[in-house]
Amino acid sequence: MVSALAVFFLGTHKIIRELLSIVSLALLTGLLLMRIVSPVSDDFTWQYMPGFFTLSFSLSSFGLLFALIAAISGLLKSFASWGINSKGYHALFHLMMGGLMILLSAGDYISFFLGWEIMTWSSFMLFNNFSSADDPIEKSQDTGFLFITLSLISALLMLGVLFFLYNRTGSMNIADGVAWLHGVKGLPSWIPGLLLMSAFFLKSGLLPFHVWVPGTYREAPHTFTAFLSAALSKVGIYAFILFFLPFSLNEGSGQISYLIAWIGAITATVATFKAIEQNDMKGLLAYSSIGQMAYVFTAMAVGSSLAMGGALFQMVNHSLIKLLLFFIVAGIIERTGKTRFDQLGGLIYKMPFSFIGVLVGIIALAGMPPLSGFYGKWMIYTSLIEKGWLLVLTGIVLPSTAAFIYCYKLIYGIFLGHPTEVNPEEAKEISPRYRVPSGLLMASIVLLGLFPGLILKPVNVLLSDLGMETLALTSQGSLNAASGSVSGFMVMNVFGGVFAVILILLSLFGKKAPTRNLHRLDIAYAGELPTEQTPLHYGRGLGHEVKRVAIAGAIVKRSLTEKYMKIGNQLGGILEHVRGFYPGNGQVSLIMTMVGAAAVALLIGLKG
Amino acid sequence: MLFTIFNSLLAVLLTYSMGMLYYGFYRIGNARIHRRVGPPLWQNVIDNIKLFAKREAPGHGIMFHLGPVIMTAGTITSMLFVPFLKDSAWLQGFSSYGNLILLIYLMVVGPLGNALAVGVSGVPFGVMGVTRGLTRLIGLEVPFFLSVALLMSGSGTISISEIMMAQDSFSNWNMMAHPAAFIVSLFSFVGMMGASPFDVVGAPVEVYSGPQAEFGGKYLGFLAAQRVMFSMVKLILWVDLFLGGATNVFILMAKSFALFFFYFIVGAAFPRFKTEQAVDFMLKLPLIIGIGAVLVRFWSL
Amino acid sequence: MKIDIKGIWGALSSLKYLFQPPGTLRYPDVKKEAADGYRGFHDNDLSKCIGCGMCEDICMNLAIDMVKPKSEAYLNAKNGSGLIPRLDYGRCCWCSLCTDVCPVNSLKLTKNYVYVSEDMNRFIYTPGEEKLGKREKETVK
Amino acid sequence: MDNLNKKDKAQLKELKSPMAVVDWAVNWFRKQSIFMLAYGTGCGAIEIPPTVTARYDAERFGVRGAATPRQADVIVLSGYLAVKTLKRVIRTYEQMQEPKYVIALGSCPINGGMYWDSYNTIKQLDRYLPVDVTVAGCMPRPEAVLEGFMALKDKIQRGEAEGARDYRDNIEKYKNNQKEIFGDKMLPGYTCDWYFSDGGSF
Repeated sequence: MVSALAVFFLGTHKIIRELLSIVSLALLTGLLLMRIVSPVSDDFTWQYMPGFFTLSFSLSSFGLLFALIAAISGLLKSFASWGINSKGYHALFHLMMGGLMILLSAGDYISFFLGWEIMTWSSFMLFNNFSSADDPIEKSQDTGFLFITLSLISALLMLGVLFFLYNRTGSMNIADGVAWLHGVKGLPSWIPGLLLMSAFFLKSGLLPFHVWVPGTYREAPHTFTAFLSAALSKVGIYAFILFFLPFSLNEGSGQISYLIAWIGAITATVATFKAIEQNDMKGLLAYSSIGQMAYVFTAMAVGSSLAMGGALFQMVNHSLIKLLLFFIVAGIIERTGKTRFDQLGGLIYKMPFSFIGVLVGIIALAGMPPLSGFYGKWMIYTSLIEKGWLLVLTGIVLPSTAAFIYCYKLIYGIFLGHPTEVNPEEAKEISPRYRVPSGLLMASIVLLGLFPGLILKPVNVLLSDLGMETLALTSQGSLNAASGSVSGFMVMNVFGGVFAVILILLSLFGKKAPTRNLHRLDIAYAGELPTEQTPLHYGRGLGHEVKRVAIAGAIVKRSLTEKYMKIGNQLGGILEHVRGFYPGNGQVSLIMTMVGAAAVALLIGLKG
Repeated sequence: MLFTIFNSLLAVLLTYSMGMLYYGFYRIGNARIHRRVGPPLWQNVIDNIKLFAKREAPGHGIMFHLGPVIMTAGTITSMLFVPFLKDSAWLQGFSSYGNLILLIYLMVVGPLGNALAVGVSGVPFGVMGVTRGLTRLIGLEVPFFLSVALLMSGSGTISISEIMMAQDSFSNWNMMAHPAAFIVSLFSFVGMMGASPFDVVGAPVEVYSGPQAEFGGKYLGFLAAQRVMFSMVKLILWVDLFLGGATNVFILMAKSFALFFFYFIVGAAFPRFKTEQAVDFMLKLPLIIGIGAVLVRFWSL
Repeated sequence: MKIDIKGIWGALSSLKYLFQPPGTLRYPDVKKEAADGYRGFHDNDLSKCIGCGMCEDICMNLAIDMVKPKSEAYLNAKNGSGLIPRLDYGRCCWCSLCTDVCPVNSLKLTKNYVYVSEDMNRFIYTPGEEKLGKREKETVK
Repeated sequence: MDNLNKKDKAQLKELKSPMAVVDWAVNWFRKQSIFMLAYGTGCGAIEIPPTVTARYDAERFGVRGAATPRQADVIVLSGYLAVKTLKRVIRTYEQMQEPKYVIALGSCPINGGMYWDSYNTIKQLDRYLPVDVTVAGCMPRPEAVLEGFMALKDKIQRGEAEGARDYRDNIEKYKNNQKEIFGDKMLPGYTCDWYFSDGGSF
């Protein structure tokens, strides 16, 4: 039934496109909503529907979670991008949705691969054809090329491994392949496992395959970036859970799990320092996405119930936060036309709603209590301590502490400091179509902060489906672990209470010592008199100090993207020599090389 | 509930008076090392009351107003999640609802809230101070987290009370049981207390007083008051975690003063690191000791 | 990694001052005599002053005016002009030219150098006639 | 260290109403804690270090340095003030929070000092800023500076150190005087506009 839904999305969309030929977003949203609501009311059961070929579709509880995230993100995104997109955009978007649904409900290799490819290609065309980058500096061609090349590599790796698995098990069913993967010990299972894992890491943007993420996020249409970050980046996690989760639970796979945990930690570190370096709102959020997803992988590598709960919590949180932040950023870009921190600033009193939105977003993103972001991190940390992986813990504490800097940079660069290129007199609050979904998202972030236990019920269902122990749930307001508990409800109340008391106290002083409302330029500036032209906004430079720290400097200076491009170009050059008759340029040659490599992989797969 | 609220007020008063006393000592001690006489012991209280008695305060809108409030609220909230005493119903605050990881993160809420006010005031020097503070935090948190993680995994619990309870005799104090963790945490401790050589954030000469550049009058009064309370919270946390906790207020004061004296000695004797030097230092020596301790732990198991 | 033992130990050696008496001069209680030849406020021995006005002439800051004293009793017999110098401490820079040039050595610089006033107009004074104490309230009525 | 010395106790006994006691106490706290912004304009800056360091240790009297004008109570102007300097001094003074005090050191702020015929220094500081205490000397020695602080403390305790109020009430006069000096290079409006309105508060 759910796979039918997925197909129905396609159908719906095609009907709209072919018959109505205008995009009626209201109808679309309504349809989406209905389709979202109905599976929720379903029980968490497995459903099969044999299709043509031997396609089998089934939606596990995990698949449902991811489908829900995607659908809700899509719904909010459609609302936010009301009336700004063309027909083709919607067509592609829904094609991608359909691909995603096929992927999430796939029961066999072919449908899995099909969904994967539909999703990848439609999202590629989406961001490439409807790019938001009008800045000539942005290297749009390179970004697209990088994205598609890496996607191709990932797809071919996957194809090879899937063929290999088919060859081994004689069944197209994913479950059989997974069972085989976990059944075989030693090298034969490691190599396909690692190859497959690389494919998934690539989709989620883990090191060293993260290079496509920042450019893509930066150049995708603003609201589509929100969707990319909130929903599409989760596909890698879904696939990882599908193929490898029992693997990391397996006692014998300690080293591999440990390796994955470290990959997560290192990715987070690199991405965080890169994010601090960004001068572009969407670029910063893109790197931050990479970092946040990396925590999820680290948590999944730990593999305990608490860690899985933390991973899922973190993932849901990340979707909420990134939707919120990208929506607001999209709204700001729409209002001001500026994307960089050195162009913005001082908008707080003109855009109070967006300010509060970003504030909620960054508090949750930095993982600070009392909002929801903390509790995901808390579960991950606690599970790491319980597991005894203290060095990994240190490895992820480093980026999550450094994350404070980019969080502060995000809010400072846009709202605080002084206005630079945007005239504050003309600035207006972001439009209501961004405000409504942002408000909903803010409310849910605060609600999850107040009642972190709310997430435990669905998480427990998922955990029992995976055959893991469920997490103890004492009250909606608190989280429990073997080694301690935390009450979000209490934290929020205590903080709020203290805050109120001190605010009242301060206001009492206000009678005796009134606050003088000063002009924006009337600041302690060493006796000097700043003028409107004085560069007082610190938007670009904020975080530059981090670069002088040895480890951060080493990370920031190196660019994997450039290295990849260099390798690609050199490879292309060589190929051009070898195949002089080939008319294409280096980049096309690289693709050809990849195709060749894939064919070899395929052959090996078939033969083996 | 009333008892808890009364206890909270008591905690605030206790930390405030302890803090003022300790920092009074700090100023006199510092003066002696400078070969000066120094101010009277209660000079900090006088300064604080005077700041509240100022007739006006600078303002840059509502967010500027809220910054010190968030800062103070963050301090007091984290104070309420630290148990002051063991084997006692007094001065426990809300510590049964939280744990060490929560506390570490709660301690950052206040400064970040204040950073918003600094940002909105529009003083670039203040923002520079904030960036330095956040950068320094990278260096401080990593060894600190490593040391408390050693403690937490060693005690099998993340609750501060339980870690404190487990240290029933002197040989069981965590500074004896986990000496490496203690040494590593001391580096972070000195940094978190804002002493030299890690005091570049508020360096008056270099960044025009750092984050507090634009605060005056009652705002500065609140910030000064919360600063001493925050220091006391950290001291008490270290007493709880490493020095075996305290069964009554006098033992608490004795132990925390011992720690404070260490902080005073380091802060008074050493010159200042630059930001990146501070982070590099913290990511070298303390981190290496910490990693060594982890490795020893798991090889010996 | 090199650990700078000397740097650590050397810095800690400053702690010895914690146990030594401070080197502070506790000013209002303990006062220190100024060195010989210190140039403090002026004093004019009116029994010697001849009112020649050379101090007024030589002063490059125009800090000295020759004025009539409050009472004739301040004038001695040799004072031909009937005027005595009046100092403006809003001008004086203690260059000591006036005392050097004084032919009868009546104008001198004392070792008293502390004078504080809440009113900026009270820095004009006639040496010999009045004495500058440390606080304006106590001296100028 | 003159915390509640005999003079203070005698004063306290004379007070009748509770409000007077509160005022007296507030003034006492103000005088015991003075955050100083040492504005070293030239030669006089060198007299501040001995005043606050080991030899004379102004911290005994509760005097300590402040980093920014927002935190300072007193601005110590040491010596001659060029027109350019005066602009910064006025800017700094206006940024301080009431109650705020000014101590002027040396001859130059009183009547021009040795720069009496200079084209670009001001001659009488109290035309442009309300000066609370002036210390004679060129430059005054640290003892004299300390006496200046003690005179200021007396004035604060008496409740008469209200230069800030004077400046606020006579802002037109002061601004006109400043305008004579600065001409068309007057401080921009945002620095002092709030003096002419009620300022606004919450």
